[in-house]
Amino acid sequence: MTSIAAVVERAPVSPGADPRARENVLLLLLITPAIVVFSAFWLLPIARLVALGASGEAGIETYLSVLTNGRYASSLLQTLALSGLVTLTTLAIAVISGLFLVRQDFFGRSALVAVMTLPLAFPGVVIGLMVIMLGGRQGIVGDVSVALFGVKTVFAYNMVGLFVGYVYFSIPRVILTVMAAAEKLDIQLEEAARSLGATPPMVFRDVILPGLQPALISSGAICFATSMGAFGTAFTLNAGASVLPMLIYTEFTLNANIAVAAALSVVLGLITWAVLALARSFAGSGVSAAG
Amino acid sequence: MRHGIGFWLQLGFTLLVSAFLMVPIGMSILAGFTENYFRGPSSGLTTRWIVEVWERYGDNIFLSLGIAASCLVVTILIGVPAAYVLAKRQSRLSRMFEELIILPVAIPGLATALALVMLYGTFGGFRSSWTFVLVGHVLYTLPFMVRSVLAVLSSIDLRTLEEGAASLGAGFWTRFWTIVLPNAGSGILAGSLMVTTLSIGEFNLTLLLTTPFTQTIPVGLAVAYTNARLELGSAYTVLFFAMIIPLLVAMQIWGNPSRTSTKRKRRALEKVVSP
Amino acid sequence: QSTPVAMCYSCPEEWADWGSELRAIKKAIGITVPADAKNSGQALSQIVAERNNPVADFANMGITFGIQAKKLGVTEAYKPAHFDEIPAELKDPDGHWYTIHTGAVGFFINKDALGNHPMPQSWADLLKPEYAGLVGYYDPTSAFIGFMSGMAVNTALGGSVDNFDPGIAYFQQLKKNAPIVVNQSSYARVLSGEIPILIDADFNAYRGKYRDKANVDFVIPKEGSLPVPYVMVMVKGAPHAENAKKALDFIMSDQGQAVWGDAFLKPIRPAALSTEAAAKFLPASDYARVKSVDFAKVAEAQKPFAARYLADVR
Amino acid sequence: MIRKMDSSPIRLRNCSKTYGDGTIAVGPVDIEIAAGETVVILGPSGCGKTTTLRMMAGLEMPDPGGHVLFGADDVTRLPIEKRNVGMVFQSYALFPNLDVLENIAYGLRVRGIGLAERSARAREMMGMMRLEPFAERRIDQLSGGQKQRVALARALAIQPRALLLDEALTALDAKLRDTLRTEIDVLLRRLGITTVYVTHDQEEAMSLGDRIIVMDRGKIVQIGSPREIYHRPGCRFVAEFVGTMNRLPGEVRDGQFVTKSGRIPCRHLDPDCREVMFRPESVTIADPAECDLTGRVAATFFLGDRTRLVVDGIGDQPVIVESESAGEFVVDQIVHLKVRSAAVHAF
Amino acid sequence: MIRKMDSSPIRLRNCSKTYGDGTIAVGPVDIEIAAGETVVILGPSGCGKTTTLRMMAGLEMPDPGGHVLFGADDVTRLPIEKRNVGMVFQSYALFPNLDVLENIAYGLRVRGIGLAERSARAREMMGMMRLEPFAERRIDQLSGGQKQRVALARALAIQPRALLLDEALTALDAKLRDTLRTEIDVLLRRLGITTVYVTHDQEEAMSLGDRIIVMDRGKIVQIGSPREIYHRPGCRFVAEFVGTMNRLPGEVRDGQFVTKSGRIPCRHLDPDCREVMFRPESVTIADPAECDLTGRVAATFFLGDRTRLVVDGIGDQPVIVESESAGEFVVDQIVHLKVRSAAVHAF
Ligand SMILES: Nc1ncnc2c1ncn2[C@@H]1O[C@H](COP(=O)(O)OP(=O)(O)OP(=O)(O)O)[C@@H](O)[C@H]1O
Ligand SMILES: Nc1ncnc2c1ncn2[C@@H]1O[C@H](COP(=O)(O)OP(=O)(O)OP(=O)(O)O)[C@@H](O)[C@H]1O
Ligand SMILES: [Mg+2]
Ligand SMILES: [Mg+2]
Repeated sequence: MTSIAAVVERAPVSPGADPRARENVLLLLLITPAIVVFSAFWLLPIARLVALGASGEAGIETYLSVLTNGRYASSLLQTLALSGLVTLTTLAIAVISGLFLVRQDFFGRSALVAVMTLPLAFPGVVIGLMVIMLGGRQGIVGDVSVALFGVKTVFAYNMVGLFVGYVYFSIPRVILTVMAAAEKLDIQLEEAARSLGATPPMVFRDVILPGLQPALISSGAICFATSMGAFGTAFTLNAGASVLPMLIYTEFTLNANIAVAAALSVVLGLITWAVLALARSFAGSGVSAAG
Repeated sequence: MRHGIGFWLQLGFTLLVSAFLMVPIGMSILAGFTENYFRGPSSGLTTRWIVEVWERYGDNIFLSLGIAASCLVVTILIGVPAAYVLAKRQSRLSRMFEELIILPVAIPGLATALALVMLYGTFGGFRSSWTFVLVGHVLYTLPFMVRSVLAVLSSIDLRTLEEGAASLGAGFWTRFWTIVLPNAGSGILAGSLMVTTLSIGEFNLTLLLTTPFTQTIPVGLAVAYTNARLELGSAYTVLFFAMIIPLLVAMQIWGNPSRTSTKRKRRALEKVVSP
Repeated sequence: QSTPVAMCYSCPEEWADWGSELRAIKKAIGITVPADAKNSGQALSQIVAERNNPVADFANMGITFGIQAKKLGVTEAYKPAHFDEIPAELKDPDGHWYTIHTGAVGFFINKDALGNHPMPQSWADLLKPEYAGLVGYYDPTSAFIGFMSGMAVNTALGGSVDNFDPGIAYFQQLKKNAPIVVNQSSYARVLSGEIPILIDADFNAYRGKYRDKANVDFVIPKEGSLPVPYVMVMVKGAPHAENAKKALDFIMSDQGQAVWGDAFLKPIRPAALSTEAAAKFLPASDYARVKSVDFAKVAEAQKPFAARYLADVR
Repeated sequence: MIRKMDSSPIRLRNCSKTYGDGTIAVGPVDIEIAAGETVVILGPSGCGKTTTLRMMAGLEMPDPGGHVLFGADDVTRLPIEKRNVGMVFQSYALFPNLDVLENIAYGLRVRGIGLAERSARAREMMGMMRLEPFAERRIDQLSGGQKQRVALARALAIQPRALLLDEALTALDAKLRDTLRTEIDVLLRRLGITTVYVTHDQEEAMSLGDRIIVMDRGKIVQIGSPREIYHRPGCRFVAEFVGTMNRLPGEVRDGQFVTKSGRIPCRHLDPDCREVMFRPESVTIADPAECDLTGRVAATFFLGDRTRLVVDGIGDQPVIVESESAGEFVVDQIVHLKVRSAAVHAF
Repeated sequence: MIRKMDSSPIRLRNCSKTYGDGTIAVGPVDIEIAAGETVVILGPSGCGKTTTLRMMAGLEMPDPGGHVLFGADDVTRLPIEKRNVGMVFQSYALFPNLDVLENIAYGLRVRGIGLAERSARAREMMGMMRLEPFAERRIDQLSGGQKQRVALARALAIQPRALLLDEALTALDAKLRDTLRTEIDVLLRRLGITTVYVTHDQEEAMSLGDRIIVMDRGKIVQIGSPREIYHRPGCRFVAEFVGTMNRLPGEVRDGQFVTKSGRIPCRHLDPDCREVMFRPESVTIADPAECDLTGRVAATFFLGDRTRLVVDGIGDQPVIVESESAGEFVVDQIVHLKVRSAAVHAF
């Protein structure tokens, strides 16, 4: 695109010109709609949002309040901790089941794969209902715990509920990435390690995990970013304003505290973006929020 | 003894995870058809909740479908050409653009929605029309279309194919229509499934963009969950599943452009024949 | 649009039977008003955010929010039919806000979900460990009913609009019972047993008991409680102002007010309450514990109370 | 520096392999490889070479009844990690997360050998393979030939009982393959390690093997020295697979093989023979007077040290002739050929 | 059926190519190719072969000052789609969305030729290439060799003014490459089309080209017939790149080249010469009495029709000897070599 822009400036389009120049103009034409839509509806509004964040009574310090205000800071910390935990749990599940599903061939395998990836595009609100079904007052876990211990376990409406919900919607995404990576693992590497005397745990540690590492980093980063921004589940579970997106929503809709909401959004966006960027620098390209 | 203990342990674990994913779906479907969920299925099965949802929220469903279809058209119209350009010109700027368009997905949807409301909320009828929701959905789904088309185009050595066509006398547009688009087909299909599915299910962005007149399914679901009987919310969920699960299944079949139907065979072969 | 419409914020399908009211509006005057699930606080914020390009025409909110809305200058004065019949302390003299019905704060209890536990009778009962995980209340910083719940317990336990200590202490203690704090109207979740005890308005409980025939009941706590007047405001610059006025007039009409009565609210025009509806309320002796207050002062207390709550409870 | 290694003879007894999906990849085969010998398994794609090698390695179990013996030990049920064999894969299978030194030392590391000793031993291997300058390189910073040498060094570092190579040079370009083939050959001979080398390239097989095992569709069709395989192919398949063969249809009459364009004097043929075969180098350009066959040059290829003629009009397929004579042939020229009759095969 | 095609001579005049990032891929070159001639551009990877070909095709524009001429037309600024050249790519670049027939007919389709006529012409091409049975096949259902032939048919179907092939056979395996090389050669000669063939494989270059252009680091280092290139390499680079060369250090004394293990009589050498080169086939195994050099066999490779000896102890690198004699040499045997002195090169 450098070349597109440069060429458009430099070279008038005439039949005798470099054939490439004409092509560059056509290409520029093709990408223009996307650029226009994106600039008008995302870049511009976001720029305005960043400005809004500094427009409140506290001015630019609104941004700092995210760290200095105890409630905001603790919410941020909670969100970070929750997302981190969700990421690690999901990765562990995905590695165990993903490797299993890729490596083993048995009756019902593809059905299991379908099951594991089915909730891929469930919106957060629906996940909320799933958590209620699992851990609500009438949830299956409560029923089982009453039957077993005589105590009703209800976790849907606290952090545990959020954790369960986030793991629920992270599993399909992460497992897909891990399975794709596992499929590309070079079996010969494992055979080579074994031929050199490595036992199965050593093969896992020295060959499989390093082989999966880029996929784990990238899908982990996506999982983390999604958890940071997830909102529907928290909304459905009504888990107060304990996670940052809920807090932003509350600040905006309840307290009409638009500057703070904007500032919090920008900070949240920056953190997620930074995590993704960091992961990319470790794992190479391919780290994006693609599902 | 074909399988060792490790196999059974992993199978058990995987089944447990599947149960974790599937049981609540089953329960919510059951709830959607139960007279009184608190008393359980013994209170009788009924379709009255479904009927009530249809009466109450039928509009949401049609609105969501309309928005998803429009979103699909827009992302194809602007996303496919963009993906083609990105596939053809690998420069720092094009990579930057690729990065940028992912941001609405990467950063929390609430931020994007807030930004849209703050900047365009004051534009006459735009704010209260469904196109306002559409804009959000286009931003959110565009990268999926672009990436899936781009993935296919990058995997087919587009440059050489086009050079081949050019050597046979095909100009820019001829190449675009006869070579580029047909070969991007699987990517467009995969992207389309993704875009439709995501648009139907989008909530994070949508909540702030809707008005009571432009409520989409997930927003309606959220209201039903917090506001209405569990049975009603579940019945609504059943309708939602009925729409989204076929799409998800289609996505598993056609959604991954790099996987072919002979994948299994190939895998078996790859075990012995080196890559 | 072919059919005439008006937009209301905070008219939830399942709250105070707005569903029936909206259907009655549609039937009587042909204006479509979609249900909207925001609570009072959300509605006000949204109206403020949209002040340059209003989306809503009118809104239903708790009285204190109505008072605030006027202060923020987002309301339009409108005196609907029968405006004069509204008691002076329950309306703005110019009609920026005016009460359409009232209720009272108490415990909305699902007896099935309560299991073997006895019905709680007092604010103090809710603190007992046996109610752990069974109690829910509306977020006092957000929903009007939530704020009024907070003020009710605060007043009942000896606090005032200047002294929040008893109320705040109460919520701190209640935390041990892991209460479910909700934002949106949660009528259905009590009915489904998801929330066995919800600090809520009386009319929701009656509706569950009589209309939906659920095994639910309402208790006005021993230590006392407060009323919850709900007001309508018309949004400044409403896009469908004419339709909105017609709808607001209808809400104050005999027919409109009767809907509230049938939904077990106390309509602001008492005449609209049928005798059979009146018979289903708790006895007057119980309602004697519901003491009215100066809502202007209560409105003043809203921000500081929310701040205390955020700082000390959450 | 370079020690002779202790190495085992390898025996496959009655080994067949049926895959899960029912494919019989290898019919029952018996193979004996002496200690220190280099044996090449040669055959077309899919004939079961890799499967055979993998049974030796312990990566596949033979069907019941089959046995794999290393010397006197029956290792049939021993997994590869306990067999102490060195393997070299076509794609090298080097660990991308380790550098060259770490790759070579990996087998020693999993054996629990201390850092100092394993570095020393790995460096010794690197010396042998002339890899010292690359010790700290990442794998993707190596050329194909260097990777190949690392793979070999890694396999040898554990002092395996046998070395198994699967198409180990196929991924390299022709010139490099040639060089490395020489290197490997010299090295294996010095180390005296039992080696099994799998390839579908007959040139490679002939230049590396003490003996060649030719396989076809899961069966062994000939075992012999390269010379035997080349000069005395046991069947038509081997004759055609190894080297270039000309085919000529015709019939036997009066001790001569009569074709449409001439006759080849051949006493040893079966009277029913309908087709004969001979190699390009068994044909010479002759005087018209004493020629056997006459044809027309369709193409000439200058190969540097030789010239290849493609001659039309003799049989139904062109006859390939190779001659060292620098004589210049032009297309469409008529040539006269004489076939060395002792080198004529028929099956 | 097969017609001679109208084809143009091609000329590059003062063409150089500098890429956007400053890489000078091709220094200014001048090339003249006669109509109907087959020219091979040969050189190591990265030397600029592809770039040169792409300038001819119109896929790259030469730097200012360079000109590409097709006959009398200056086509420098004409994009490829207007040049009417046939191209065959290493990866074939067949259109996966079209079947074989449609691929071959594509060039006719974009020229607006009606369905009936273009099918007829495409089928004619398929006949020529023996592709009839595959007309309706999808591209991914073809073997490598079939794809190759489709690519060629597609390029020829438009009756191009010139045919440009970039490493067109590299992706195939050795045996198939050999066969196709013959086919292509026969075909090109019949069609009489101007052909430029790019390869890094010297064997391919020698067998296909009327003339070979050897390139090194963006420059042309020699142009000549295959024989010239092989027997009279113009510089050290060409000598080493084409065929196998032995190198021997030493010095000239009394009209002889003296090395550490013997002396080669050589009258024509420069007295300052410190190294000589000669090809394996210029060496013969000789009697000890009349030998020039003496060494020890390090390895032997039976190549079917020849045997290759790797001989140590003569120079600092082993000397490669090829002999047709079936004599069996064993490793460590002492051999005596005689070098044909006319074939000794020095640079
Ligand atoms: N895991 C497997 N499952 C089923 N069939 C297999 C498997 N591995 C190999 N085969 C089949 O077994 C036969 C022999 O395969 P093998 O890999 O041993 O052949 P090969 O001689 O090594 O071929 P190549 O030269 O192509 O590597 C082939 O027909 C192959 O398709
Ligand atoms: N688009 C480009 N931008 C920058 N440099 C390039 C480009 N294309 C080629 N080069 C460089 O130009 C030089 C010549 O490249 P070219 O592709 O012509 O070589 P080649 O002889 O065809 O090599 P190979 O045998 O590997 O195909 C190389 O150094 C290459 O890295
Ligand atoms: Mg194999
Ligand atoms: Mg090239």
